[in-house]
Amino acid sequence: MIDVLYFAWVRERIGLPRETLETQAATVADLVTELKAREPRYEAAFADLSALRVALDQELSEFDAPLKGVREVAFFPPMTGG
Amino acid sequence: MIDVLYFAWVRERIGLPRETLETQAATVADLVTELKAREPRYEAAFADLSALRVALDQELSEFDAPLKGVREVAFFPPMTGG
Amino acid sequence: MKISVQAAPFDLGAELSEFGTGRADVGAVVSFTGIVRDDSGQMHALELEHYPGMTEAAITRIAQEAVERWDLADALVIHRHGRLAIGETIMMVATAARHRAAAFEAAEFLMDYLKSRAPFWKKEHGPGGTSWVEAKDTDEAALKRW
Amino acid sequence: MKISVQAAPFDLGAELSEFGTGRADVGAVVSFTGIVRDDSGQMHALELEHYPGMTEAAITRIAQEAVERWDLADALVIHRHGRLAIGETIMMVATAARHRAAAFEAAEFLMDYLKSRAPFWKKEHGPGGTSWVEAKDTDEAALKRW
Repeated sequence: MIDVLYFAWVRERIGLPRETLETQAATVADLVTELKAREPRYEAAFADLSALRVALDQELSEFDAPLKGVREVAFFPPMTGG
Repeated sequence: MIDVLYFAWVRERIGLPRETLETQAATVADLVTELKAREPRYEAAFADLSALRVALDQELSEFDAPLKGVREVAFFPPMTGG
Repeated sequence: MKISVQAAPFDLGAELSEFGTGRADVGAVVSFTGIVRDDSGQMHALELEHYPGMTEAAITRIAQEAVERWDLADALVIHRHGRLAIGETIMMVATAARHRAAAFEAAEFLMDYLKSRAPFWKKEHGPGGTSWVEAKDTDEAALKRW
Repeated sequence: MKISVQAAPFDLGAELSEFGTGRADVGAVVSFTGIVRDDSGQMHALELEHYPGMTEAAITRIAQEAVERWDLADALVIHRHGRLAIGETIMMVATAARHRAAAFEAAEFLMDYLKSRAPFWKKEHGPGGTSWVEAKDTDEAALKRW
């Protein structure tokens, strides 16, 4: 089981802030492929990965990173703080 | 007649903060030559011109600048504010 | 070192009044304050979303890196989230160091990292609805100098 | 624009509380505060001599140049003179601009110029008497970047 969090327009497009999933995905990219296959709103949210960032257990990571041992995955657009 | 002001260690070496002089000096350098000839304390204060700065009517200037029309000359070491 | 992620306003003067004081080795304090700007003349408010938990951790890591790299006597970061009106203070950083160059550099480093590496997202509320602020290439480029 | 040369202490928080506020085009405020440091561990006090009249004129000119060059919404310089204890605030500058890069650059420019072009001279009071602080080559070199 893995917690998946969405922020900013990713959250708005998917329509929920977080969900808990059962997945066999080996990498973040594999998880994205699974999610896109679920529904058009996921397909829309993940259409352009270059416009997205990912954090694994609250640390910025990459889409080819392995998911083994990870409890929390977050997807969001580039940050605009400060 | 010209007002001559001294600051920091220039003031301390010469022993006074300001004086009013009658001078025919054409440039700042000429005025310095006149002053050095007056007394050893002036000679000591003006021994190394590279360690001094000059302002004419409260604007930073150069030692070869003309004195014509100038009412106030100030001599001091490099500034150390801020 | 003080790190705070909060919805409430903060008092810049109060935060700075004691910052970096009481030490004989601090000669320079630099502060930066970010304020809600309205370039279009039509914005109603700015909304800041963040990632609770990760935000504090990311900012703490960035601030610790600044303290070590510039040998800071102290560092302070306050960043707000939620809905803010035009002219309201979004965030502040402060750095205390022996010399001015270190205090300035560390504050700029903190700002560059907060802009692009702390998990905040800005949304503008205007007459035509809302829109997410897009990340600027210049902000990403600013990181390269460190 | 506020320029003040004064013997009295100032309240950093009070000075900054209204600075740059009330305008929709200000997104960034940077402040710098200079504090009396004691590197030797033996200093009793710092004394600042200045050139009344020229000081205000020189600082005003420097600040106006910064306002024009970085299109600042506002600039503030306060510089004290007289005898100051360790830990006391010597001076401050503040800049308000649309973007952070301009606010930071203008504040650093002001500091570099105040260090070497405003007529102040520092004298340290220690156990062995007094000595004038010498100008640093690095301060003169810092001017070259502008």
